[in-house]
Amino acid sequence: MPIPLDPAGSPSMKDYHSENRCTWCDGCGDYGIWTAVKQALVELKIPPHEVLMCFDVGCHGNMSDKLMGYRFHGLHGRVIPFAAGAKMANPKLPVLAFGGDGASFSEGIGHLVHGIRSQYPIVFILHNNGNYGLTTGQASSLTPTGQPMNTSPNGIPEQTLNSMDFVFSLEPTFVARAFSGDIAQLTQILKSAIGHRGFAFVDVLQACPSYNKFATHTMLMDRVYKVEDEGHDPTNKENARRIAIDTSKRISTGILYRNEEVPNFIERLVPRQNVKTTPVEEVVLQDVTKLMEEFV
Amino acid sequence: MPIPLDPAGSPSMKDYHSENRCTWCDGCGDYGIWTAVKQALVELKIPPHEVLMCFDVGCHGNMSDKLMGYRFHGLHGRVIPFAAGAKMANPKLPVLAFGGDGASFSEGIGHLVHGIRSQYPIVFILHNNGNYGLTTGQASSLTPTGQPMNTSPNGIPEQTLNSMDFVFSLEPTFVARAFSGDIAQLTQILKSAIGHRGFAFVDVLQACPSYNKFATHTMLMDRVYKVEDEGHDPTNKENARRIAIDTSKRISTGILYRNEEVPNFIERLVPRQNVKTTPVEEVVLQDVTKLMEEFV
Amino acid sequence: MVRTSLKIVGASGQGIDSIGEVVAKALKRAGYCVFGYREYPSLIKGGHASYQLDFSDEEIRSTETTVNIVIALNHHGLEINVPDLKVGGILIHSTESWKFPKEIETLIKERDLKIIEFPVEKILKEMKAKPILGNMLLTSFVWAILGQKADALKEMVRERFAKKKDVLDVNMLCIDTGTAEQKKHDDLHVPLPKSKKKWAEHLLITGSKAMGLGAVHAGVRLYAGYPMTPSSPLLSYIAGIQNETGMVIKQAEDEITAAQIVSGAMLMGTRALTATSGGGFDLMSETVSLNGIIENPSVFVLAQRPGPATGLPTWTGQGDLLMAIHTAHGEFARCVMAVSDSTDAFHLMNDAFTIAEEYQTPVIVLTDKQIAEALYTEAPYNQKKAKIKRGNLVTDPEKLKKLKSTDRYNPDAKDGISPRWLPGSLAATYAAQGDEHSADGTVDESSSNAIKQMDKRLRKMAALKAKLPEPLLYREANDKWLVASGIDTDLDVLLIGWGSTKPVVLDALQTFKPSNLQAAYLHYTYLWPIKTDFLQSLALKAKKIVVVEGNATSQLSMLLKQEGVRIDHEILKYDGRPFFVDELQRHIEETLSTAVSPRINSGANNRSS
Amino acid sequence: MVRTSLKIVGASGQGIDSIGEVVAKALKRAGYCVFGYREYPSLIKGGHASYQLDFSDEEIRSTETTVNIVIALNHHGLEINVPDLKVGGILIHSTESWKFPKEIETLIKERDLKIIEFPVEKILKEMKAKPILGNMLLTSFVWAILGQKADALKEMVRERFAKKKDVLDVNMLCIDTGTAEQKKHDDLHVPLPKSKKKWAEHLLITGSKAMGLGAVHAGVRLYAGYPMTPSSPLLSYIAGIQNETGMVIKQAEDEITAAQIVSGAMLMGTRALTATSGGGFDLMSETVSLNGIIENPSVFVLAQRPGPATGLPTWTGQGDLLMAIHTAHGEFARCVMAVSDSTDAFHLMNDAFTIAEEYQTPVIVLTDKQIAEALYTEAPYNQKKAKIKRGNLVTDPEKLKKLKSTDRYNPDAKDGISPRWLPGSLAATYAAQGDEHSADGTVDESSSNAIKQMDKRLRKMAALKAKLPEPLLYREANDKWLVASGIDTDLDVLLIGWGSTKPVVLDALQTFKPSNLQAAYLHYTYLWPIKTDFLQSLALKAKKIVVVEGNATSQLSMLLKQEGVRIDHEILKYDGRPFFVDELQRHIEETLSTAVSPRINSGANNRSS
Ligand SMILES: Cc1ncc(C[n+]2csc(CCOP(=O)(O)OP(=O)(O)O)c2C)c(N)n1
Ligand SMILES: Cc1ncc(C[n+]2csc(CCOP(=O)(O)OP(=O)(O)O)c2C)c(N)n1
Ligand code: SF4
Ligand code: SF4
Ligand SMILES: [Mg+2]
Ligand SMILES: [Mg+2]
Repeated sequence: MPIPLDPAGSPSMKDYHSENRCTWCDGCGDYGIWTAVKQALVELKIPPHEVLMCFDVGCHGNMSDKLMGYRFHGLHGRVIPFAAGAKMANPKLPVLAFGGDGASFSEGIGHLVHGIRSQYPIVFILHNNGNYGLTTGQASSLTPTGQPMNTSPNGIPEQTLNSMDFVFSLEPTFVARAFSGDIAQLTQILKSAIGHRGFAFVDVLQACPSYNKFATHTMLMDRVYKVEDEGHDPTNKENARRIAIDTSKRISTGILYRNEEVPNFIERLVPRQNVKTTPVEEVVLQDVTKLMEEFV
Repeated sequence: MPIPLDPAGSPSMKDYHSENRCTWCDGCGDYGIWTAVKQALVELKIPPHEVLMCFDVGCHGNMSDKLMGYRFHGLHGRVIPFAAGAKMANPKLPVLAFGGDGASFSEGIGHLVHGIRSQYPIVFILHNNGNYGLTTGQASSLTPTGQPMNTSPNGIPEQTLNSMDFVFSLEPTFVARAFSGDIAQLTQILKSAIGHRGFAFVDVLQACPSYNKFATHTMLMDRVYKVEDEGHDPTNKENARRIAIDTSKRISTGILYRNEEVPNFIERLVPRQNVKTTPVEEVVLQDVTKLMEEFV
Repeated sequence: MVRTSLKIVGASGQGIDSIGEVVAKALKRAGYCVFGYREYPSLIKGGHASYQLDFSDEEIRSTETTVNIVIALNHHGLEINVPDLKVGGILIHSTESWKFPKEIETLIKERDLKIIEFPVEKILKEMKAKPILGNMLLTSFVWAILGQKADALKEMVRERFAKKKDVLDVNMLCIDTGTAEQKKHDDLHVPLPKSKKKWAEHLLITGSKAMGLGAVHAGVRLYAGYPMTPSSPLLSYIAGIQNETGMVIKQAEDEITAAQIVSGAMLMGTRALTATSGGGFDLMSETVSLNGIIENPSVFVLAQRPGPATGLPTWTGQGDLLMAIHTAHGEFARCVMAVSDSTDAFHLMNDAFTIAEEYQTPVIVLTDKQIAEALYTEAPYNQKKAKIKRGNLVTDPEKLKKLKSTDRYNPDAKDGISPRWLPGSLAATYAAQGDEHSADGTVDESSSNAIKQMDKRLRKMAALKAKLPEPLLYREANDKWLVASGIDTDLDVLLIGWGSTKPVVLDALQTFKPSNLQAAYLHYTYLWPIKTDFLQSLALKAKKIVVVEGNATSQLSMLLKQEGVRIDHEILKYDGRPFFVDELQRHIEETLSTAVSPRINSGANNRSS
Repeated sequence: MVRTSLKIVGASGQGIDSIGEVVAKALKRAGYCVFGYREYPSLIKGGHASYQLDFSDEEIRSTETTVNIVIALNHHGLEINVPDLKVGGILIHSTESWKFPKEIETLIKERDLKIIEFPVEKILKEMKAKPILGNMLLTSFVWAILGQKADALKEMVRERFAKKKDVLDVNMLCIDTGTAEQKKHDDLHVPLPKSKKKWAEHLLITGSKAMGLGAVHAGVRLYAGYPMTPSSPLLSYIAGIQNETGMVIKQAEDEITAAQIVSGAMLMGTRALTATSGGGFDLMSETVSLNGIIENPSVFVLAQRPGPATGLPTWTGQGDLLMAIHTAHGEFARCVMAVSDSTDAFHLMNDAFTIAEEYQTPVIVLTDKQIAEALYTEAPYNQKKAKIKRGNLVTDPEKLKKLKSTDRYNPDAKDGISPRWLPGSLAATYAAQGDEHSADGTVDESSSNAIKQMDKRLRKMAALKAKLPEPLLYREANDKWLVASGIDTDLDVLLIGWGSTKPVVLDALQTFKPSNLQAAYLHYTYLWPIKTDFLQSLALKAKKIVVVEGNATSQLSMLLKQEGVRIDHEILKYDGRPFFVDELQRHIEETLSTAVSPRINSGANNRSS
C-alpha cells in the first residue's frame, strides 16, 4: 500500500514519545523493537496520527501505552484479523500488528495462516522470544523440545514447529528476519515492510533474559548474519526458503523474500475496483430502492 | 499404537451395519469413505466395541449414525483435540477422527497443526471435497482461487492453501492420499494408518457432485495414479513431499510418507513411562498425604 | 378473515422452494397477503422438507398446523402429510397406483379429502420436456385450482426467462398444460376471497434479506462472516449483491476472525457487521467483551436455532436470550434487541448501529431461523425513517485539534459517553486499550481508576436504559391489532413476548376473539437493559400475565421476575418449530381456563403440563 | 482476638514472594494462624507489588487495610506505603538518606510511626554476600522484631538447602546478622500473643495448590490447560508434580483445545480437568454446550479476574457468575459452584466430579485470583470424606452385555439420568451425538423427539436441584462463627455471599460484635441451580438482607431476585481487590444505619452511593 505522506509533517522521535515508562525486564529485546518501530515511522515521515498499531496480549503488548500513534491492545492471539479489519475499513492508513510467538503459533495460529494467504496489506511483527513471557515462561510452539519450562518440567513432548518452513508453505510475499539486538537493521526492514504491497511477515528474534535461556542475546548475536552482506537476492524464493529454514549453523537476517507482483486482498476485491473512497468515508444512508425491486 | 485384537471376535461388515439410511447426495464420495472405513476395521479384526470414531460437523459428520462402533459427533472444527483427549485417556483403543476441509483448514486449522506436531497416535481422515458441503457450497481454503461459490460470486480473493506443503512443514510421520472412488486402495491405506505409531494424516479427495464442479469424480479419476505402482519409497521424505505437493499434471495416491521411528505423544510423556494402566483405569481416590507434606 | 393454505412437501433439493417461491410471489402479485414457512432437515439432498404458504386478503403472518392443499413431490408426502389436510382438503401427487393404509383411508373419508394423482412424468414425456419442468406443471395446476388466471403466472415466467426464448416457450407450454389439466377436474376448486390491490405492491421477503437491505441502508460497508445456519442466508444475500453495493465482503476463516475483523473495521470508523448462530456466537463472545472495554461500537447478529451444540441446526428457537445478555466475561454495557419480522429486521439494523455508536458499546441483535427464512408480505420499507447518527464521534477538524488524548476515555464524561475519534484523524492519539486503563488508554491498575472506569462504562448502561423505548403494547381497535399507548379497562389477559412470537401472537388474537375478552399483547424489542415500568403499570390491571416464548426454560420470564414482575403463565415451545397460530390460540385459551398450571410446554403435540 | 500484620512491598521480581512465604511458613510453624495476600501488576519485573501477612493465635482468614510493619524493598514503598501503617507502626527500608514530603512527615508524627533504615547493601558488602541474600537479612530482622527465635528460621533454611552446604552457611550467617541488627534497636518490638501449637500442624497453602491436591485426590488423571492468570498456578502446580502423580499433562495450543481434550478424555472414561479465566472460558463455552447435549460429565474451573477483556489480569473479582450460569448456547443442565478458600478448593473437586458423573453434565467451578493465590492456614485435609461416585456408569460385564444402544439416551430414564458406558466396553455401541438425537444417538429432528430429549436433559436439572444442599448458615456460638441449622431469634441482619467473600465476612463478624446485634451469614456454594427455600424462611425473620459480592452489578442479587427473594442492601466491590476486613466491617455497619441507600459500591476509597 502506498503510504499517505503528510506533506506538512516531518515527525521526529519526540512525536512518538510517551510519558509512560517501559516496564519490560532489563535486557528485554522488546526495548529494541520499540525503538526500531518508532525510528522506522519517523524515517518514513509518518506522523503518529497517520498510523494504527495493533498489539496482541503478551509482554510485547505492554508497548501499547509506551509510544504515541493510534494504538489498539486487544485479545491474546487475535491481533491479525483485527488489524486486517481496520485496514479494510481504511486502506489509506498503514496498519502494523505486533504479536508474540505464543499468540501467533498457538492461540492465533489460524489467523497467521489465513492472514498470509489472504495477503492483507499489513505488517506483522513477530516478537519471537521462544516462550510465553507474560505468563511467566511457559513453552511456546517454538520452544525447543526437551527444554524444561514452567508447566513442562520435563520439556515439552511436542515437536518444535519449524516456523519458517511453515510460513513459506503459505506462499508469503514478504518474509524478513531480524534480531532485537540490531535496531538499525530492524528499522530498515520495517521501513520496507511498511512499504510492501501485501502481508509483510517480520520475524524478530527477541531476547528474553527472564525465561529464554536457550537463545539468549549473546547466543543470537554470535549466530546472526545479514543476508544483504552475502548478496542474497530476495526475489529468489527457493533460496530464501532454504536460508530461512536452516538455522543449524548460522541464522540469516534481513529481507529474505519479497515479491511485489502479487495483488493484495483489497486490490483483489472485485466490487472495490476503481472505488476511490474508503469504507470509512462511505458511511451514509444508502438508497435501497433498486435492491428492493426484486422482492415486489 | 499396537491394536488390541479381540481373539474371539472376527467381526464382519454386518457388525458395522446400521439401520439408519445414508443421507448423502447421489454420487457423494462419502459413500466410498464410509465403506472403506468399515472394511478396514473388519479386515483388521477390530470389533465395533473396540474402536472410537470421532466426527466433525459437515456432510461427512452425517456418517456418525450410519455405522456401528462407539462414535462421537462433536463441534465444527474441533474433532482432532477431542479424539486426542480420548486417546490419551485410553491408549489401548484405536481412535479415528474424521473432518472436512472446511473444518480442518479454517475453523480448526490450529488443531490440525498442533495435532501433527504433537504426534498423537490417532488417524485423521480428511474428507476433502474442496468446499463447505453441509452449509451449501461455500469456498474452503482448498477451493481454487477464482472459482465462484456460494457467498463468493466473484471467486475467493484469498490464495488457495497448498495443503500438502503445509502438512509436510509440520514434520508429519504418516501422510497418505486417497480418492473416494477407489475403495480398495483407501481400505489398505486406512489399515496402515490405524497401525501407525503416531499421527496418521489421510487426505481423501472426495467427490461432491452438488457443489464441487472443479474436481469431480471423473476429473479425479482421470488424474490419480498409485505411487505403489511406480515404486515410490514411502520412507523417502523429500520425494514424498515433492509428489504430494505437485498435482499439476497427475495426482499421487497411496501412502506417500511413513516413518515409524518417531515416538508418539503418549510414549514421550515422562511420567507415563512404564505405566501399564490407562488413565481410564486409574480413576480411584488417590492418597495425597505425601503431597501435603510440603505445605506443613 | 379467511385463511387459505397450501404446502409443498418432498425431498430437499426436489424444487420445493422454487414452487413455493413462485406461487407465493404470484399470489402476492395477484393481491393476496402471503406468509411462507420452510421446514427442512440438515441435509443437502433427500430428507423430508416442506414449504407452506398461508394467504389471505387480509394481513397474515403465521402458519396453521393444517392446510387446504398438499402437493407431494414424492411418496413420503403420501405417507406423512395426509393428516395435515383440513376437511375438504386436496392432496396432489404423482405416485402411480399408491395405496393408503387403512387408517389413512378412514381419515380421508372422515375429512372428505380429495386425492388427486397428477401424472407429471407422463405429461412431461408427452411434452418431451425435461423433468425440471414438472415444477412448473404443478405450479400452474395448483394456480388454476386457486382460481387464478394463468396470465399472472406467465408474466412472472416471462420476467424471469426474458433472455432465454426457448426456456420461456416450454415454460409457457407447461403453464397452458397445467391449467388445462385442472379443467379436467371440475370439482377441484379452492376459491379465494377477493384480492386487494395493495398487497401487489408489497414486498415478499425473508427476514434475512430484509436485514441485509437494512444493513446496506444503514451504511454498513463491510461484512465479515462464517457460514452457519440460520445466519448464512444473510451472508449469502449480502455477498450476492456485493457487486451492486460495492461492499467489502470477507468470508472469514472462523467466527472469531469475523468478529475481530468487524471490530477492527468499526474502530477504524466504518460500519461493519457480522452474524452467526449460537455456537459461533460462543466463539465471538470474547470479542464482545473486548469491545465492551475499548468502548468500540459493534453489532453482532445472533440468529438462533435450537441447541445445545449442533442441536437442530435447520430449525428455530428462542433459546439464546439469556446467553446474549450474560455471555462474554466481565461486566460492561451492552444492548440486546430482537427483531420480530422482516420489517423489524430492516429497520432495527440502523437502530442497532445508532445505539452502538451513541453508547460506544456492543449491540447484539437476536433473530432466529423462523424470521431468517420465512417469507413475509410487507409494505416497501420507508427510507425516510432512518438517520445516520454517530453519537459523540468527532470529525470536525477544528474540534479534533482541541482534543486531548485523555478525552477518549474521560471517566467524567456525561453518561459515561466520552468523545470518540478515528485513527487517521489529525488529533491527539490514544490507545484503545483492552487492559483496564486511564483516560488516554494507559494501563492503570489502581483501585481508584478501576472504579472510575467501571462506573463510566456502566453509566452508559443506565443512560441507555433511560433512553430505550418501553415495550410496545398491542390492543385491538376496529378489528385490527395496533400499537396503543395504554389501556383503559382491566385486562383478562396480558400476553408478553419477544422476537418471532409477535406476528403469530397477533394473528392468534386476531383470529380468536371471544367478544367479551379483554386482551393485550406486550412486545419486547429491547431486552437488555430491560424496562418494566410500563409493564408493571399494566400488570396492576391484568388478571393473567402470560409469557409466550420459544424455549424450554422461559428466559424472558426469568428476566422479568428478576425485576419483580408477576408472571402467571408461560406458554413455551421448544421442538424447533415456530408457534403455529391455531396451536397458540388453543394454548391461550387453556391459560384462560386453567387456574393452576403455570407452564404450558408446547410441542407439535401440544402437551400441557 | 489480636491481629498482627506485615507487608512487604517493592518491585515484582525483587523477592517479595520469597520473603513473604518464608515468614508466613515460619510464623505458622511457630504456632500462628497466617493469612497471606499478594498484590502484583501484570508485569514480569518492576511495578509495585506487595505481600501482606495477617496473623494471630486465633483463626484468621482476611486482610486488613492497615498493617503493623511495612518492609519496603525499594523507594516506591516509601512513596506509597506509609499511610498503610497503623498507629505505632514500623517501616523498614534501605534507601539511603530518604526525605519524606511534608504531609507524610506529619502523618508519621500523628501516627507515631517508626521509620527504620536497615542498610542491607552495606551489611551485605561487609559480609561479602550476594544481593539475593538481602532477603534473608530482612527476614531475620523482621523475625526478631516479632520476638521470634532465630532457630525456627534456621530450621526452615536448613530444610531448604540441606544439600547445598555453602548456600546454607551463608544463609545462617545472614540470620545471625539480621537478628543481631534488631538488637541494636531496643524499642523495635511487635509482640505477638502466645502461640498455639495446633497451627504448627496446619497446612499453609494457596487455593490453587489445594485445588490441585483435591483434583489428584479425586482421581483426576489428565489435566489439559492453557496458561491464563489466575488459573495458571493450578496448571503449574499440577504440571510440577506430574512425575509424582503420573498424570497426563497437556499444555494445549489454546483453551478450546484444552476443553476438547478433557471432554474427549471424560467421554473415554477417565477424570480430566481444565481451568481457565474469563477470556479463555468464553472460548470454552461452545464445548460446555457440547457436553450438555452429549451428556458428557465434565468439570471446568473458571478462575475469575476483573474483565472485560484483559481487564485487571492479576487482580481479583467475582464478575463472572451470571456468565458461568448462562454462557454456552442452548438450554441444558449444568451445575455452577464456587469455592471459598483452600479447604473448599480441595473438597469441592471431588464433589464437582461426583455431580458431573451423576448427572452426566458439565459442572463449572468458580474460583478467583484471591483464592488462587492467597495463603490459607488450614487443617490437613480429611481424606476420609471423599468417595469416588460415578453415577449411572455401567462397568459390570454382565450388565454391559444386556445394554441396548438405545439405553444410552433413553428419554424415559428416571430423572433423565440414563446409563452411561465407556468406549471399549464389550456392549452395544452408541453415538455421543452433538445433533439432537434419539435414544441411541441417531440424529432425530422430529418434534416429538426434540421435546423428549430436551425434557430428559432438563429433568436432570430438576433432580440436581432437589439433591443439592441448601446454602450454609453461619451463626455465632461461643464467640465462634459456625454452621448452624437455623435461627431461633429474629435477625437484625442476614448477610449473603458466595466464593471468596465468605472468609472475610466471617472475620468481619467475628471482629465486629455489637453485643446486642443479631446477625447471620448465609453462604452459597452451589449457585446454579439455585435454592432459595431455606433463604426465604430466614428472610421472614431478617430485618435487613444484605448481599456482599465482588462485582459491580450484584449478580447474586439478580439471581436471588429472580426467585422472588427480597434484597435490602448490596455491598459491592469491583476494584480488583478483595474485601478487606475492616473495610467490610465499616460497610456492614453502614447498611445497619442506612435506611435508604440500597447499594454500597466499595473500592479502596470506600465510596458509598
Ligand atoms: C484467551 C486468553 N488466553 C490466555 C491468556 C493469557 N496470556 C496472556 S499473554 C500469553 C502468552 C504470551 O506469550 P507470547 O504471545 O509469546 O507473548 P510474550 O509475552 O512472550 O511476548 C497468555 C497465554 C489471555 N490473555 N487470553
Ligand atoms: C462454530 C460453527 N460454525 C459454523 C458451523 C456451520 N457449519 C457446519 S458444517 C460447516 C462446514 C462444512 O465444511 P467441511 O468441513 O468441508 O465439511 P463438508 O460438509 O464439506 O463435508 C459449517 C461452516 C457450525 N456448525 N459451527
Ligand atoms: S519476561 Fe521476557 S519478554 Fe517479558 S519483559 Fe521480561 S525479558 Fe521481556
Ligand atoms: S453436498 Fe457434497 S459432500 Fe455433502 S452430501 Fe452432497 S455431495 Fe456429499
Ligand atoms: Mg513469546
Ligand atoms: Mg468440505
